[in-house]
Amino acid sequence: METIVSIKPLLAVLVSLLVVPILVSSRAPNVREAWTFVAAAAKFLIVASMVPTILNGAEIVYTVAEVIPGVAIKFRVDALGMLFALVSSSLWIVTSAYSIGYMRKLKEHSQTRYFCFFAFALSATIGVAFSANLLTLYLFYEMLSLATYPLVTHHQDPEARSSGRKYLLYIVGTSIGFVLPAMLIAYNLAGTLEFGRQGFLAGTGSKPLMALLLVLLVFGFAKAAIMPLHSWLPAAMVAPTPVSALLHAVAVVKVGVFSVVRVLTGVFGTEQLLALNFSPFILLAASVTILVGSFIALSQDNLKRLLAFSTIAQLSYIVLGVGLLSPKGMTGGMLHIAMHAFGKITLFFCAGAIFVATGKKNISEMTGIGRRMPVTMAAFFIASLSIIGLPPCGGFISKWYLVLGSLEAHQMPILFVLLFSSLLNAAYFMPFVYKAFFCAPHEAMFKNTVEEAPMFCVVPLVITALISIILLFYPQPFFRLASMMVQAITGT
Amino acid sequence: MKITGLIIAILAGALLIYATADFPGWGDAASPASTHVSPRYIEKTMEETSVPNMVTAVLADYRGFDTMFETTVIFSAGVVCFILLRVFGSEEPKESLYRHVLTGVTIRVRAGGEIPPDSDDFERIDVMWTPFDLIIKTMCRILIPFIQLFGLYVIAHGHHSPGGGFQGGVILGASIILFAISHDLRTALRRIRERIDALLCATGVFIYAGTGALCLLLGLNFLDYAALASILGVDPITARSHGIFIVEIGVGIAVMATMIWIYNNVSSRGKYDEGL
Amino acid sequence: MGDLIQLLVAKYNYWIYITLMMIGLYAMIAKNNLVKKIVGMNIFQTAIILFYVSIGSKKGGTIPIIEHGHGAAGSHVVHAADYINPLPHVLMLTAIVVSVATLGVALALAIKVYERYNTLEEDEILAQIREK
Amino acid sequence: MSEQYPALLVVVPLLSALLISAAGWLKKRLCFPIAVVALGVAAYASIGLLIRVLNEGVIIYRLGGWPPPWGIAYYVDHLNGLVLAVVSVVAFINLIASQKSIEEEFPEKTGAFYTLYVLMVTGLLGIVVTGDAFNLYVLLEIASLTGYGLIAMGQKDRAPLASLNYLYMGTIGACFYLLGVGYLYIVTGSLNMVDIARILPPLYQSKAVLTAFIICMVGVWLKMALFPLHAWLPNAYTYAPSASSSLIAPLMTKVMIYVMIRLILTVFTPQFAFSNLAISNSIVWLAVLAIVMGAILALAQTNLKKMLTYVIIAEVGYMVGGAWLGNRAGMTGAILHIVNDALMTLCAFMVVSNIVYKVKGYAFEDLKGLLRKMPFTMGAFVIGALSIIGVPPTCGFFSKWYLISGALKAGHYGFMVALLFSSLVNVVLFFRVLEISYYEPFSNHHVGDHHPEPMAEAPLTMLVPLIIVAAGLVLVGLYTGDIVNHIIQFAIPKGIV
Repeated sequence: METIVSIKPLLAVLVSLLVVPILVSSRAPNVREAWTFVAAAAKFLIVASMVPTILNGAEIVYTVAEVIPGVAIKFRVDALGMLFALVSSSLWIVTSAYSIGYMRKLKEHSQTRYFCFFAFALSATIGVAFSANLLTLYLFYEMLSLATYPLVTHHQDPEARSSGRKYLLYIVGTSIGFVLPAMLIAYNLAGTLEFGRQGFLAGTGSKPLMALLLVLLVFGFAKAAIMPLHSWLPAAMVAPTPVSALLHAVAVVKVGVFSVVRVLTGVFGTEQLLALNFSPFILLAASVTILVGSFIALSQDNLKRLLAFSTIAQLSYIVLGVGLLSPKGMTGGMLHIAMHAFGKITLFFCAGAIFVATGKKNISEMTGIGRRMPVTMAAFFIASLSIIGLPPCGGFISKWYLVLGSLEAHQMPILFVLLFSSLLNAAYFMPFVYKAFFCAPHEAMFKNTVEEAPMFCVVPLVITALISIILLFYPQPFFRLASMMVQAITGT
Repeated sequence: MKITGLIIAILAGALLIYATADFPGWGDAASPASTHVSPRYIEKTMEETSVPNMVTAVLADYRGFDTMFETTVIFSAGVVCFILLRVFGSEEPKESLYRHVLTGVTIRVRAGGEIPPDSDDFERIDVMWTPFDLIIKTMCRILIPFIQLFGLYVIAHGHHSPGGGFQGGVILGASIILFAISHDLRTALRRIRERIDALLCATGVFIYAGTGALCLLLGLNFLDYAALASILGVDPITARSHGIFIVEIGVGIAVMATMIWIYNNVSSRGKYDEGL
Repeated sequence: MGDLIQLLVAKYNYWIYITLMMIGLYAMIAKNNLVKKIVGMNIFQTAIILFYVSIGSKKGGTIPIIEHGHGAAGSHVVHAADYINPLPHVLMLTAIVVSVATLGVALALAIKVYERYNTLEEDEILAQIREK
Repeated sequence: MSEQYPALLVVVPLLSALLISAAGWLKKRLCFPIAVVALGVAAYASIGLLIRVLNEGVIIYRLGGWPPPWGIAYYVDHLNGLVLAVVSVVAFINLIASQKSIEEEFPEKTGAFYTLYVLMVTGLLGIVVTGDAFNLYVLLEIASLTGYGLIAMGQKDRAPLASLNYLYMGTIGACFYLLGVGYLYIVTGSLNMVDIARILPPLYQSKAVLTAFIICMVGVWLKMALFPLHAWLPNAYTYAPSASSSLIAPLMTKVMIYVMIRLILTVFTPQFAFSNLAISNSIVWLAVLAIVMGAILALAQTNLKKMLTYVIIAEVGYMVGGAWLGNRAGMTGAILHIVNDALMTLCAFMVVSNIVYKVKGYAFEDLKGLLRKMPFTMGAFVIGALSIIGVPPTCGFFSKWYLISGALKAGHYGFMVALLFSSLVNVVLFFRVLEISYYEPFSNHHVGDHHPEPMAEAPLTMLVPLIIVAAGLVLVGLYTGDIVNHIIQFAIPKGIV
């Protein structure tokens, strides 16, 4: 395992920050959006340029400053981080395209602020992905919470205000109330916060203390939306759809899950978790979230809220997979970060596109929309397949590995949970899709004239839909990265 | 409030009394206070500074730095009183009262009206009942020069007898304040204008601090009067004595001017009218 | 009893200053009138000054000025025991000046308060503030 | 010249204060430049001093050339080297930032105001640099007297009374300190801190020393407004003019904290304070009380400035508690927090003075729509708020980090909980302010323009220093490691682990 010192991770983080002043100063929208694209592309290229190194089994390290003895603000790019960074940075490009179409069509106010904080949020996301220790991760985690607040409350109306309160209360409250003390206790136990192969807390404290830390850290990263700390996510759906799409389907929630994964693998270490036999607890929390989330999703009429609850459920797949502590299960969980990201962002894009084109938010008002927006709804169908975990979509792979993992770990209940939740997913997606296309003419609510959303909206969602199909047949490099990470952790 | 005050006061008192148990008795020549640091002052002052009055020597030389800031405290108090109270451009009243000194007749002058210029027969008064007391004024006129002379003596003779800048300065200031009380503030202000007075305050402290800075420029530490020897053309010991004298003068000026300044502002609430 | 008398006699200077200090402190906290508080403040400071000066005293010591010391510098030896300790006096010169300065500032502030509220009774002032 | 820095540090501001007051009568235009030069030189000297201390260790400067304990001596070590740098830099930045507001508020008394300003800085620097217990008292009085004046210049109807109450409390505090010094003098016969520390050990059991310690502490606590001795602070700081409050609020309490730490570390050694007396635990609980009460009272406020003053009271609790935890981490946190809190408070109060300068008010309803109207000011406010809340990478996080780990090491979980609690309360406090300025449309009854231009920022002379300070908050945060490893670590005696 060679480590290469390079400034690339820092650049990857900073590139979108550096563009912020330009965005602020640029008067013309076109210039502004051009620069957004430049930043997104640059970010993606920098991240991508590191992929080969990582695939060769190396690690890229960069230390910014040692702030506390033994703890530095430090970046380390490993397989898992690379996987996450790749997903989010690539999706930023499509999302910026989509935002342009969306925001312009709806003539949203103060778009400059919007794009600035979007760039800001992306920096934080990449920072989380590349952070080498708990402090750095915490730093960027908080940065993300703050950067996303103006995006969530973009409309600045009373509804946004109350949801914003809820958002900040859950996210910042837990991070200060749970994560910070846990971090300090951990530091005083271990004297370091560096994510280790076996977890830096391995064999430092008594079991009760470990249990406390586990609870604090797993629930503390409330962005993972593990129940009962999930209700900020539906509330955050007041945001403009692109925000929901990238942040609440990909960046923010995935940052939460990613942090939890880091905690499980890097802080506690799988051996220790197995030794202490904490796995059931994690699995329980995850399973409950999956099932309850899916059930609530069934009852939703507002499309975005439905997607939100589906997200809550899907996120716990990742926790579940890692919580299985079996190689295949972890592979599946990590893969699901990518698979779910592409699927879910497509769904959100579709919801947004429908809203842009028709102004409709509720499923009950969308009967027969497939005739008006065939492309969008086709994409929606593909993406929902991916979420349910059926071929021909990437979601199938990750779910397949999860199933294998549960078998490997001899956790039959989990197997049941997985299959049953897949049924639930189908149950809340398929009727809508069916009604959209094959409804009786008299109950169709739209004329048959095809009238799609603007190009900027449609192209991105088509792309992401296609990608989530491609991922089934060519899951590289994500699969490779995930399995590398698992190897690194389990040493097998 | 009264109860709490009582409790607090008693607690503090009890604590302090409790501590006195370990104190040396009164006037105990063997107490640490009289044996650790002070003996050097007593025994060495003469040969180190050639000032017989140890208090003056310690005040202005050994601990001269304290004293400089002590003067600064007075100065800042003056500035604070000024900045708090002084009201500029207080509008002239509709009509002003004048008293004809010889007859004691009070006359009203409407705004714009003029009393005969450059005549000492009239004096401005603010209220009808302002008393006119010839005896007091005359006595003070006679006394004040002697008071001031004494003040100068106290400053100058601080080396050899109780006294020094503060005491002398206060006496000088008191003489002017006496003048202001016996006559009225306007008359006193005609003797020492506000601006002059304020400048004197600064000058006094400046003399002190400047002397110290001069020593610093001459290559020794701040306030190390020995450095002045090269300028004054005397041996370092005598230079110290002279240095002490210079700063005492500074202190005197500062204290005098500040006393007057504070009195002016406080007595007339910053309006600079008749005053008390 | 006897030794208590002894103690009192030996250290009555401290008792006096402490009593004064308590009076001053009480006045500062309990009095309602702002100027009375200022008076209490001065009593307090004076008490401390007395305390310091009493530290300096020495039985059989005279004022710390070497008589006809001028001219023949150090011609005759000076014994520390013969002179009282000059240091507390120096310190208290400073303390006196400080208390005078504080007094001046306090009076100026009191005048400002009086100009605004036409009273120096604290409770009346607070009442006026409250009803605003 | 550099060996004269300790003297210059204090003397240059003093002399120039005199020049300023003269200039106030002769040529008003000169006042500000002189002040800037004076504080600039002071800042330069203090930083030079800090660097020299880092290279050569403790610097001793004999004033008047007399050897201590007979003469007064300045001792500059890592502890006060650091604090000196902070004090002088903060004062310098704030001076530049507040020129406009000063000249707007006191057109004809600018000279006197600058004089007091510079004198106060002189006093604060003197307090920090001196090694003589009594000299400290004199400079304390200078700082206090000028402070009373600076505060009383504020709002006509409230400031004088607030300042007068401050004066009562401050005088009691200073007198207690003076008494304590007297008690020390009577048993040791010396006024020099190091000398006292040398003589004290055999006297640790003496009642007089104990009493001296207690009354010194009480006096200092009065001055730093440690709950429940805080009553004077909120009004005094709230009704003071912008320029004064943004000078006094960051510095006065911090300097008093420094004095407390200096008394503990140098005069009455830690061994006496922490081991011989079994009071440190209860004092930490007092600090906990201060933090909690400060936070709760802050919640009850309806105007920004007063809210901040209660935040200061809570912060004082942080530092007192950290210092009294009696272990290295806690003491590090306390000293680090002196630096950070000075900067944080400066940032917050400079924001307030910008707001006051533009919208003539600091009540919550005056803040409506400011996030759009004064984006840079409010941006700086956000950073300051983050730092006070304790979000990385702003410096506030790291001092809090040390404080909490100190609490953990000392096993004092109450203090840890209090710190987390106040962080959460701070989130609420500042988030409330930002919500108002973010959601509500701009409307102002003071200025009266209901259709304002989209952006009306404060003038650059106020804005640039503010932004520099805000950036400083982050930079100091990033360099915490260096500050601790190269400075604070040496400021704490080996005895404390």
